[in-house]
Amino acid sequence: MKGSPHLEIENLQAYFYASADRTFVRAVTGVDLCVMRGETLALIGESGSGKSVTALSALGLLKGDPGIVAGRICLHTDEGPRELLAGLDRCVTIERTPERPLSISKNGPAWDRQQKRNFVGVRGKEIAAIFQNPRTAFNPYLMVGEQIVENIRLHTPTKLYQEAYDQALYWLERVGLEPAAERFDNFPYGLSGGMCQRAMLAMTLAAEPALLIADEPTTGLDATLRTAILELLAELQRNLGFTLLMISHDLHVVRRLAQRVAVFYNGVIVERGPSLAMLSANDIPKHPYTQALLDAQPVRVSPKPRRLIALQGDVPSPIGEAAGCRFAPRCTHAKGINAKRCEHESPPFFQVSSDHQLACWLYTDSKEVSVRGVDA
Amino acid sequence: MRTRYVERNLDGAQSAGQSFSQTRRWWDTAGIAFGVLVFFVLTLAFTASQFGWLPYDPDQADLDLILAPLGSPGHILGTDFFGRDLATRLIVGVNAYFLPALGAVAVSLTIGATLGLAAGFRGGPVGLATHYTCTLVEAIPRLLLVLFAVTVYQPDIYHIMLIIGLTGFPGLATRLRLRIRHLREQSFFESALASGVSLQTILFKHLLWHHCRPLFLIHASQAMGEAILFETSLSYLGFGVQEPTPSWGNMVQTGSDYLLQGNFWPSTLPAAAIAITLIAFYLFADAFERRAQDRQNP
Amino acid sequence: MKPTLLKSIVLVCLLAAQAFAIVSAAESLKGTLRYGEYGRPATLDPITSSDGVSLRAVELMFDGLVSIAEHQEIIPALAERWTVSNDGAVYTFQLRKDVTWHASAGETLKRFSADDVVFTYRLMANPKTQGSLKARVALIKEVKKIDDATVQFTLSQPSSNALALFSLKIVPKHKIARDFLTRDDSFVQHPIGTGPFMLAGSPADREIVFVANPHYFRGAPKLARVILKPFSDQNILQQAFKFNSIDMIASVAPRDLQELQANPRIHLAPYNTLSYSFLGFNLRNPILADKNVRRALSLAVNRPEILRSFFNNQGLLISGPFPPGSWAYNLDVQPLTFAPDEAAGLLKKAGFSAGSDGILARAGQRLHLRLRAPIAKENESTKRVVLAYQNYLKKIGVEIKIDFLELQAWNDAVFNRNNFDIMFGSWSFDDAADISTLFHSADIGPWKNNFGAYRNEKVDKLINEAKAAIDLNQRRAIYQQLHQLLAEDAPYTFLWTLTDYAAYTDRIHDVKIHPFRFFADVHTWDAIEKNDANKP
Amino acid sequence: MRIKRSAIRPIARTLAKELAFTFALLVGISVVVYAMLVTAPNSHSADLATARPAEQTATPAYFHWLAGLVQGDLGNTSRSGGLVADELIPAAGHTLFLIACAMSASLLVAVPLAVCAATKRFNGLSRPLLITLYLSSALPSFWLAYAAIFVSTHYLDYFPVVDGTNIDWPITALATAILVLGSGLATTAARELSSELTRVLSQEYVTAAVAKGACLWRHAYVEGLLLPILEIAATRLSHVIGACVIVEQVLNWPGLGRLVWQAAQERDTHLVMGAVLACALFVALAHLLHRTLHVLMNPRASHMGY
Repeated sequence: MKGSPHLEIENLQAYFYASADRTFVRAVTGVDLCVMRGETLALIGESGSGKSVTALSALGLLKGDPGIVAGRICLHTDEGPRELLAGLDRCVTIERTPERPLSISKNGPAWDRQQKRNFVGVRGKEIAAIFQNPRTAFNPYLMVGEQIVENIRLHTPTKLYQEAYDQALYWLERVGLEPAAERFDNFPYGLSGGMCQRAMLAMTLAAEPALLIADEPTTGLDATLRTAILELLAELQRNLGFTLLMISHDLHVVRRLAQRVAVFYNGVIVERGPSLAMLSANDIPKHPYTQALLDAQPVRVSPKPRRLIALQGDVPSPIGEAAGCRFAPRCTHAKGINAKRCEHESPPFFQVSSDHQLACWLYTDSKEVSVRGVDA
Repeated sequence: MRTRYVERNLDGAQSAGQSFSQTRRWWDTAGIAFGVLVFFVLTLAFTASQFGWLPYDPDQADLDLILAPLGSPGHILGTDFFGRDLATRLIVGVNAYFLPALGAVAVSLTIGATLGLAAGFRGGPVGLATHYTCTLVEAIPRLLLVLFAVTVYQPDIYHIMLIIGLTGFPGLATRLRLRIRHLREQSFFESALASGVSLQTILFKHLLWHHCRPLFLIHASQAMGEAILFETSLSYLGFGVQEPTPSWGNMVQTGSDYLLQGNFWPSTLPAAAIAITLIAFYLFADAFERRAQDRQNP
Repeated sequence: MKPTLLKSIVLVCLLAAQAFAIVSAAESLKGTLRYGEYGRPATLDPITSSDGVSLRAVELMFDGLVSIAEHQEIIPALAERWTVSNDGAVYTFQLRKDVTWHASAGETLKRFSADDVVFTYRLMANPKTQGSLKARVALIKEVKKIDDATVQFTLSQPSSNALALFSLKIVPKHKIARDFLTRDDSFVQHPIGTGPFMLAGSPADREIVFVANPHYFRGAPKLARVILKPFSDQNILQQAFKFNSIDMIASVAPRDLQELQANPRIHLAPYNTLSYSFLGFNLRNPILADKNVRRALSLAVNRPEILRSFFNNQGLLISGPFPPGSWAYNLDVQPLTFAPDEAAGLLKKAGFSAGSDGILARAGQRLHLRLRAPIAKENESTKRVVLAYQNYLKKIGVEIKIDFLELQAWNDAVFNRNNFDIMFGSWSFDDAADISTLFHSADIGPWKNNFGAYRNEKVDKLINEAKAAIDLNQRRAIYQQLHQLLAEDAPYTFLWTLTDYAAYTDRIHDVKIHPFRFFADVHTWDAIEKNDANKP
Repeated sequence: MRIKRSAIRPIARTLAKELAFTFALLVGISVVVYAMLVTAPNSHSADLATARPAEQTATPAYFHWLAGLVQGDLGNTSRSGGLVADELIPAAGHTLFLIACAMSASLLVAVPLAVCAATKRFNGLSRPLLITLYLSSALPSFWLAYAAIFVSTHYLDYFPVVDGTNIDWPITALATAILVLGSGLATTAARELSSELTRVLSQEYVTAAVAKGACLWRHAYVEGLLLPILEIAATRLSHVIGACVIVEQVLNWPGLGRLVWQAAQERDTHLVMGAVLACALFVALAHLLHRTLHVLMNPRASHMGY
């Protein structure tokens, strides 16, 4: 099974309508992504670049109007593939003609019902998630243990309370929360952030999910705890073999955990490839943005002292349409001869090695693989 | 139930037949506009009655034209049980609320602001004391308190309105306390103090004026509505504004004597006036509240 | 489609409820008279109660030694017959021997005897007793039991009309522990009497049920039960009557008369109470001390118009201080006419001239008067009259400021603090038509009836003479003189006496309403059931 | 609900605090009422407050009065001379019954409305209903009651007022009363509930619960429905009692409201005082009950101050 696709996302587009200005916020404009079974894929990028929107779309939890407007998400389960966005085209119509502005019409309630059908048996079992702030992700009115028991009884054959209780204790111990019986009775407010995230892992993994989405699981934690949690996550993944889709700002973390990386910038993926290759400072071709990310990263052991280079300029507003490369205004290479092309034409993906693609006009000599996105 | 989202044409040219999904924002604007309009009309009526710009003398009875129906010649809105012009009395009836109700609102705003500020800023025992005061005041039903006051003091309507004002503050105090406490938790004071602003400026200018202004407006419009309803209830019980001075409340009350016989205009008109005013105030408060929330967390 | 569905659901529910109500009502309504009152009775004993609702209910349960028939003749009640000594000072009553007190189930019947009569009168004379009727016993010097069936009263001074005093209701000695009665006595909560109906339950109940007294000495009542239903809203009371929730209302609001008259199912019974309405002047105000001003204010009011517009002409204009149904009323004195010009002339004569704002003024003082009116009951007609008065006076340049006060506050302002210029009120009289306290200068003071501080030596003298007069004719002559005098002197603007209408449905038969003791003949009334009794 | 043993102590401590608070509240109420009695210009009311003890200083007089109250001695009505308590208790029973009916009915309407509004479902049905409620809550309640009676008598041929006989089956009167009393309550409840629900539904823990495939309502109902409902019921009680004064007048409901109005007209200070104290007691007890349930249901409550 290993090596086969687990989650395929094709041309995902999600917009939000800013009613005040009557414009669309283009959260994600044509994302293509494939998560392989058993691997760890990291999504990196700045805030607002569309990582979380992509992850939430896979969970069917994206809120807002109109939300997902196009795309395909396919989840490969043991029973076969499942289209998680099935029926989207029936609920959404996109009209765009050169003389009229973009108009999207969406049957929200129908889509909600459709989503519900699409996700029967998926959430928690096939795809589970842990969130950035574990303390607000736990229900404050229920004991931590009760919530684990609930998850166990929902998703595993264990239905008896007592059995589920024992399993919950086992999982609590497994993630290092001891004494488990006491932790079971804790309310979320009674646990520290690190303990909460452990409990969260216990709860999520107790359901034995096939795919785990971890949305910046360590951002809210201290540096020391961060490592411990990541170690735990890595260890659990090794032993349980679930697929991990991780969102992170932290390139160190990504390098440590992820096999592959996808770099988001302003609603599109600009580069995807193996993490070790992409995130090391060697001479492998990189997207200028990835390079900029690396340059802004302090390096623990560096051969020679190096100045951190902050990226100049701001992320272009996701509001309104953008022609050309999204990164062009900030790109150091988009000067001179390239400038015109960078500013007016959207770059397609270019294959630089077997599993490494990037979208930049710098690499026009490489093989073009795909052109996607309504904006193209 | 399809919702249509249309982007603004970037050239600014609007194509024909566009429909917008924008409802809430529109409603909020409409609510605020409606509230302002009603307040404007009320002020106009108040001015008119102060300067005597009235179609008739509000006390002038025409015994031959008792209970004239709607649209009678000369009396567009008809006459009451005493042959007095209803339109005139509706206009003059505003007087009964304008000053007493505004007074009540002012009293409750002052007390509420002081207590809310103290409790939110200080917390601890002061917060407990404020909570106690608010709960105490809310524990005694206001109408019963007024009836009790009527029994022991025999107050007139101005004093009754004063009681209503004095007991109207808990809502504001509580909301203000929560708001200020929320700000305090966000290190609002520390950052302001650190930037060298004096405490007074922080309290009154930043806190009360910039952050809590919507709360005051919301409370004022709600309290105004409450005062009007109170006067109406008291009129029914016989303790409100007394004839011949018209108030909407006593107009509803005297008119309702004829309602069950089918003459429902004399009471329905002022009742509708009350309802429209109240709804305007409520909508205004609601819209304003949402606006304020949007501004705080867009 | 939706509203229809909703409406039909509501209808089905209501019909079910109604069906239930009919079934249970038909069961329980047999021989029952339900009458509605505006307001609850305070107490149901004859001594401490004073409001109209209570007094009507008291008629159901108690009797006096004598009773007063419709045209004010004295007829026997608990006393079979009586003798009066030649000097008119000693009254000896022979009591009936077949009268028993109400008894609850299991209690043995207790016979009514002379002891009860003596007890009652002594109780009334006791200064600790609360009550509004104590003036009745002021004249009685001594009461003495001769034997079980004979009582003798000695009056402190002979009186022509003394017999009427003995209509006082008798209370049972064996139920009252002390020799005085206040409202906290247990008897007040559980009163019993000798009358046609006895109280079942307590006066504090939401509805007060009286059941027939089978041992009533004038014959057992035909009605099995009488139920008093208090209402707190007069409009609702009228509606309840229209919708058969009650069978009788004691007094119909003038605005409902026409509608009820048109209803064939409803009978209206007019009765004239001995009462009249008036506007009283406070003569402490120097402006009103001037007789011309008072007369002018009276002449400026178009009383026939008010009577026509507001009361459907259901009343009679009066000219003087006696109710027109009374023997003392002087029919020769004509009611004042509506003469605004004459009024204006009188005011001019009194030194008033029109000011800049159209209001008359004298020596810089505007003719501005404060009128206080009660709004407790019947507030609507009071309101109309007072507002009309204000309008009439405005036309001749007199400014009236109206204060409506609830009854208690009004009583306090008028009778205690005398804080008013003009008051609107009405007097109700019993058969004695005694106006001596209203105009005698000795009755000026807090809580006294001459609230306007009216002082006229001639009137004082005539009142004193009338009190001393034994002969009814002589007394009538004096009263007629008094009537004329007061009509001219105008301490009040005498307005009118109104015809009250009782209304009852055709369930109730043989109704005879006593003008001022509503239920005096209730034992002859009857209720006949019809199948559709619950349909309006 | 399972309560952790170690949580019992803070909960008990919080409850004890709430009890003390309620006690202080009751004392405060009695002080307010007493102060009003003492400062009354009307000699009768002042007598009531000061007449009991031999010594005329204010403090002991208050305690004598309070001792009387605690023993249930509210004095006698000046109207009928009966004990105030005897009149108050049945009337209070009727009023509480009415309030209980009106509250449950309006919550029955308000909860689905709020859920619809918060989840943006069935807008076509819930919006007009909400607007109707809004409108009716802005109308003077006695006018509304009159209008209801008018409609009932003229179009349904039924007279929906308690006249005494049908008190034991006062379905129609109850329906009218609920309509009038409940419209305002339902409006407030629907508004507050829907804003609270909207807030709770966007909480991260609710999203997380959905993400793990659990039932949304199992996680959202405590904070989104139960606690706000409790809060609304406890805080609106005082308003509803006030509204009862009017409704009972019109519908002739033999409750506290009608009693207190009659007493106010007759300046029956004892009775009005008794009614005010009784209502305040109900409100204070409702407050205590609300706090107790809140502390039991919300594990964080015992760790929060004012």
